[in-house]
Amino acid sequence: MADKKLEKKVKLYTKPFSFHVNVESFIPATEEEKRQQVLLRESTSFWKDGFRRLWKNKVAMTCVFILSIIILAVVFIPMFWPYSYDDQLGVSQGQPVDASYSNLKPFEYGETELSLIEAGESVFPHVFGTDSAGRDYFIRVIFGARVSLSVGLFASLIVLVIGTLYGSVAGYVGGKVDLFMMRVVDIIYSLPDMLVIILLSVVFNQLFKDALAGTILASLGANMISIFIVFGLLYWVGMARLIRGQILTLKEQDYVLAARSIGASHSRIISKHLLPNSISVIIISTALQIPSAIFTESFLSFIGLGVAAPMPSLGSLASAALGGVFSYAYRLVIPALFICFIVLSLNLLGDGLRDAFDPKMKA
Amino acid sequence: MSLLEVKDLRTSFFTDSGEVKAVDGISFSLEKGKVLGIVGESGSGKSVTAYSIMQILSYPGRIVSGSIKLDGEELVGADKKTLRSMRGSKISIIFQDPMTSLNPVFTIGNQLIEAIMLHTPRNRKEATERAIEMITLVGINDPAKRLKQYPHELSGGMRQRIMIAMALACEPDILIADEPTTALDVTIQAQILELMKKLQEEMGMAIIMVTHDLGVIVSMCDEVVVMYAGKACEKGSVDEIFYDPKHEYTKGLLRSIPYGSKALGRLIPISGSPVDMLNMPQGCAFSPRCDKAMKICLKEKCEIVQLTPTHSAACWVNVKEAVDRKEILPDREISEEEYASLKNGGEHIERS
Amino acid sequence: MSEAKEKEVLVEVINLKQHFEIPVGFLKSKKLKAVDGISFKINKGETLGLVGESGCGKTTAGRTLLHLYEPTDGQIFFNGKEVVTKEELEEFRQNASMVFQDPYSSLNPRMTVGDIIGEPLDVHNLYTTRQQREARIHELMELVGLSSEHATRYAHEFSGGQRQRVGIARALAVSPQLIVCDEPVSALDVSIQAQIINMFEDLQEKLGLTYLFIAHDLLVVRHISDKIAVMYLGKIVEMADSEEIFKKPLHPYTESLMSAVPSPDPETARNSKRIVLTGDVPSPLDIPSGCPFRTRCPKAFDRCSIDVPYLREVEPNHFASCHLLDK
Amino acid sequence: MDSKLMSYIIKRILLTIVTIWLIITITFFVMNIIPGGPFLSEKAITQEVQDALNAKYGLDKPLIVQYFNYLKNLLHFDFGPSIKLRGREVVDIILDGFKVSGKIGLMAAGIALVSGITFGSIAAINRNKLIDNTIMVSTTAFVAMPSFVIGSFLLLVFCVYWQILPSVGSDPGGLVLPVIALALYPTAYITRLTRSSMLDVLQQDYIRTANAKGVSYYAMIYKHALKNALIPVITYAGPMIAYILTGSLVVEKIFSVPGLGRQFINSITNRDYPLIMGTTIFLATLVVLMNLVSDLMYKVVDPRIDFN
Repeated sequence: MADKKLEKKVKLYTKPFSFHVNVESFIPATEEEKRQQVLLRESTSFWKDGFRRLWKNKVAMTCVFILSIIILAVVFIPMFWPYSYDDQLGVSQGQPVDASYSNLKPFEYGETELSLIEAGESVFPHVFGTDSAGRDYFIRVIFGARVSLSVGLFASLIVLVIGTLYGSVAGYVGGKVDLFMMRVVDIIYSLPDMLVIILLSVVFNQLFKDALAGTILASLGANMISIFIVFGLLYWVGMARLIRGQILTLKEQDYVLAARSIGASHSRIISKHLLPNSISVIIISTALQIPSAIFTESFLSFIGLGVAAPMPSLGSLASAALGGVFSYAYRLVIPALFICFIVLSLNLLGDGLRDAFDPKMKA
Repeated sequence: MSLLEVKDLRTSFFTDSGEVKAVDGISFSLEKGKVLGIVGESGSGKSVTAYSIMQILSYPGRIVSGSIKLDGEELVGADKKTLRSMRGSKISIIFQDPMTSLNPVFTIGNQLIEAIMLHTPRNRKEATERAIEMITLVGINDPAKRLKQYPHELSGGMRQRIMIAMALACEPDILIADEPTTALDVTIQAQILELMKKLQEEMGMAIIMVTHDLGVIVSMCDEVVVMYAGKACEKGSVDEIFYDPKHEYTKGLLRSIPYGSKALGRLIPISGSPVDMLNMPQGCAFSPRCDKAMKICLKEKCEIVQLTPTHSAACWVNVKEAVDRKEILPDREISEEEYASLKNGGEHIERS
Repeated sequence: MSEAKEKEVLVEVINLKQHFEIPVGFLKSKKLKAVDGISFKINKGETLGLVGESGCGKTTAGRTLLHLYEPTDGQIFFNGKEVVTKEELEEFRQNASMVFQDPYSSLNPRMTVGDIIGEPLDVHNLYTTRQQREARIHELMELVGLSSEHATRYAHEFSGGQRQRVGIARALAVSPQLIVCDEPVSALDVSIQAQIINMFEDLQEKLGLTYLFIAHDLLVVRHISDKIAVMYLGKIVEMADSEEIFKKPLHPYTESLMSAVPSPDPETARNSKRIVLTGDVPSPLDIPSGCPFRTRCPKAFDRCSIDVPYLREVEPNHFASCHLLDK
Repeated sequence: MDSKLMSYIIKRILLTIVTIWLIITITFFVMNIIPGGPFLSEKAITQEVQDALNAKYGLDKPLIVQYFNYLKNLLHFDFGPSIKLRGREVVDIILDGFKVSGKIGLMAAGIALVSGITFGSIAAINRNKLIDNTIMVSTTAFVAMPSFVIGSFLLLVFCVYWQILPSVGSDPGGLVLPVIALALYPTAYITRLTRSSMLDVLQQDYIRTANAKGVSYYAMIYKHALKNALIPVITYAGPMIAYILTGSLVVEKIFSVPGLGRQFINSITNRDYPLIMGTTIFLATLVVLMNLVSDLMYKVVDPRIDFN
């Protein structure tokens, strides 16, 4: 190339600088000086980065705050609240029923309580009043939220475990096994879940009624058990599909091939490469699974297939309130608002987690 | 008057982590029927320059200042209608990835005819005829059948031909080709380059060729703009740039192309890593990687110096050489010895 | 030339085939002949460049060579031995490694650079104490021109070129004899590309490495290879010493491939005449009968659609498969 | 190409048939697990009467025979007689209920699709502006509300406080609230779906191509972007039908609409097993068929299909 060079004397065509030049500035710069020009940015890890983004997300942090308050409330308030969710105030052994305790408006008192107050004793107020059976409504709502939250949590855990296992096996093994496993998923996926849940609840309700009598599970009710079973049977397919897809993409990544090329074992590939890279997707979709489980539970409770009375859930409270909606609208509004707040916060938090940890995964 | 005149164009992307000056004051002009190459590494702002001319920048990018004149008409700040009637009829563009640049849910014919009917007063039938004519022109057989096909049914090379047909259907004055062959295999690249050359000769449009491939520049262009970190560091004819580069970056780039076999000696790479656009050096953006970097390079950006009527570069080395030749006077008289003692180290490795 | 004969052969591949079953439609599948009977040798300390366009099977060939796929047919000899048992494979993995094309997807984003480079050490238990592991990682990082202070950083904090250095350090960790480089510089900018190519050459000299260098960029391959094999649709169509093949390409495909590369030198570009091939590469699912190249070959004649040409030594150490050379 | 499409459709239809068969089978056997049979709850029945009833309904035969009889009858759309509503065929009860539910569901689905796509596109085009934020906030809220909450609130506001609409859904004006209650959630969901897919599409290279061709802004949105953006919306159409059907269980309860949903809930509380089975199978088949239709639609709209 050198010999073909166009030999052309180049002169400054126009003088660019009318001012004089400082010769010292033409001293060659040292390596050190050059290096100072490039600064490597501050080191961050994936988690640190994600949490920083989450921390900056005001909506998500507000949701964390609301959820923490609700969780603290449902865990601790029943411990010191003087009424319990199934206490029918005004009903005591061997005495006539004191009907003045039924349908109290917020901060109203029953007759005996009023006389106590007149006697100068302090009586714990009924913050949300009482229901038609004379039970303190506040603690029923708190208990209902407790039931709804735990159903959401446990159902999601079931979904998480089954879905992740099934999806990762299908994705990792691949081939014919994957083909078969995914056909099964396709079929379950196209079953109308709510109908199957209703159908199975009806059946399990009959089946388990006797078997459960006397055990701790009885207080939850056969319906709850069937909800869990149905979740275990049906709801994992979405998660399984997601995880399988994730594993399939990750499997194609060059770093997995690199691990294979150096002879890494299957367990190492799964634990070091596939799991750490899919964990954010798993967490995010589990977080988004909880509200949908709460939805399902409240829906079933609303149509009378949820928790067994007297155990409340937000859905059954709303359902019960529907009858007296013309006179006691707040009894419908309160549990409904609770559901909305919980579901909304969980949804927004899930979105926040997704934005913070997996910006690519937009649904 | 030049066909296209770009003056001091600045385009920035306003991201969450700060303003990225993707194009930072670039000027060039394009004459009728000429081919101008814009060459640079990834992130140098060459594609953004092309999109700025078309004003099809995607969010969050926008033109900050500068002027783009087409046939004397200012395009920066022009209203939407003017821009729309300019796009596709006066200036057309083809993109790097022919796989994603065609709308997957419409047929080739639909997209081609749409382009034709937008800018010419043809009716549907005439537009279809023109579409068939264009498909034939870009060397695809069985054009009537192609009109009914969807983009995914064609190969990459054919899709790029369709893109070219679409871009040239309204006989624009300027064709901007943004890395048109990067996604294609060499043999297909040769076909596309050959086609573009042939069409340029036949239709006489000017071309702006944006690429990172110096080989493509040589085989297509008359003039070249070399970009680094959003700036045009050197501008000149192909021969000037390739045989007499005057910017250290251009020199480095040319030295690092593998040419010939191992036996001819090692390559001479440019050291260091590409510049971080969010974390730009104070002086010349290339100075941290430059072998000949001087104190002033780290502190101050060099202005563009016109070296011949066609050749210009923004490099302090040229100024220093002018001082050496006594064309520019230093601010104080110094003796030969003192001047020599100032120049320590810094001897540059020349390719033998 | 007589010296070359005495050189030790590290890798010998005989009639290697790699076919995949691709499902098409309902319950039907087709054979994709990604690699269809290739044979070559690589001498110790030398570089074989494998070139071809996308879909020609060069990547599959490299991966099969590393036993990442079970070959459909054929034999692979490494140091004169075939890898059969699990123990032999384990030993082979310590003697052969790989460098990938994409510096982004080839590094696990959840691992630090140190752990990425240290992974082969972990897998093969190549250290006894943590300090030994650490020291080896630092040594490897310095070897590829990275500052060992950066071992605790994550891959996304580095530029493409630096990431590729990490990938190379990982490949070097087991002290291999053979490295399969799958397009290791094609994702990099020209100026960085030169750094990495130089490093490959330095490492080869220093450590006596043998490379199978897969690439589509002929300029790069020419610069780095001792020998070059050109692939088209799963077959090697021509193979010879690097300079020989560039000076005197025998196969029409090689010839057109070389002329298709635009020269970065204006003078050469002006004086050369390009041979432009018509059409696209046929789908590897539908390989033409006879010579696979005949559909695009400017010199094809009757026989090409009937007989399959075989790779043979047309001139000393220069192999090609074309009916035109039979005269 | 076309043979590929055909083979895909055949595969998909086969899968649908298998699913429907599975639903029937599950329903049948699950209902038969329940101890004691359908007449147990009625105390007044003597053993003889019970036997006679069992013989009448074919319940004395082995289960597997009953199963095949049931399958055979289903082929003639014969779901058997209702046990609680004496003298009525299950299929008639279902069809009567479906006339009402279908009308509400269809209206709700139509409203959801039209308004969802419109709002979603408006939000995407005005990304991060006030109108986008308003739409996003309200849809986020609606997505977090179960159908019974929405229904109850509508009831409270329009029937209890303002008293401008009837609370009972049997008369024509009474359909307004149930339809709105049903449509709100899918509307919100489709709005979000359309917005995000529209935003995604607007980033694509082919939109840049359209822009560079000089296509006008509205043509770019409504021709080039919308068709691509609607692909995920179509895939939601199947689940949406399922949502509307199950949602109607609740909404019909709240507004006392004499539809299939209320019928279904009543059949559960009455333990009218043939009716439960019939309704489940009917609704499930409907959902599965809608899924099939939306899947096939999807393949027709998107020509890039990979049929594997």
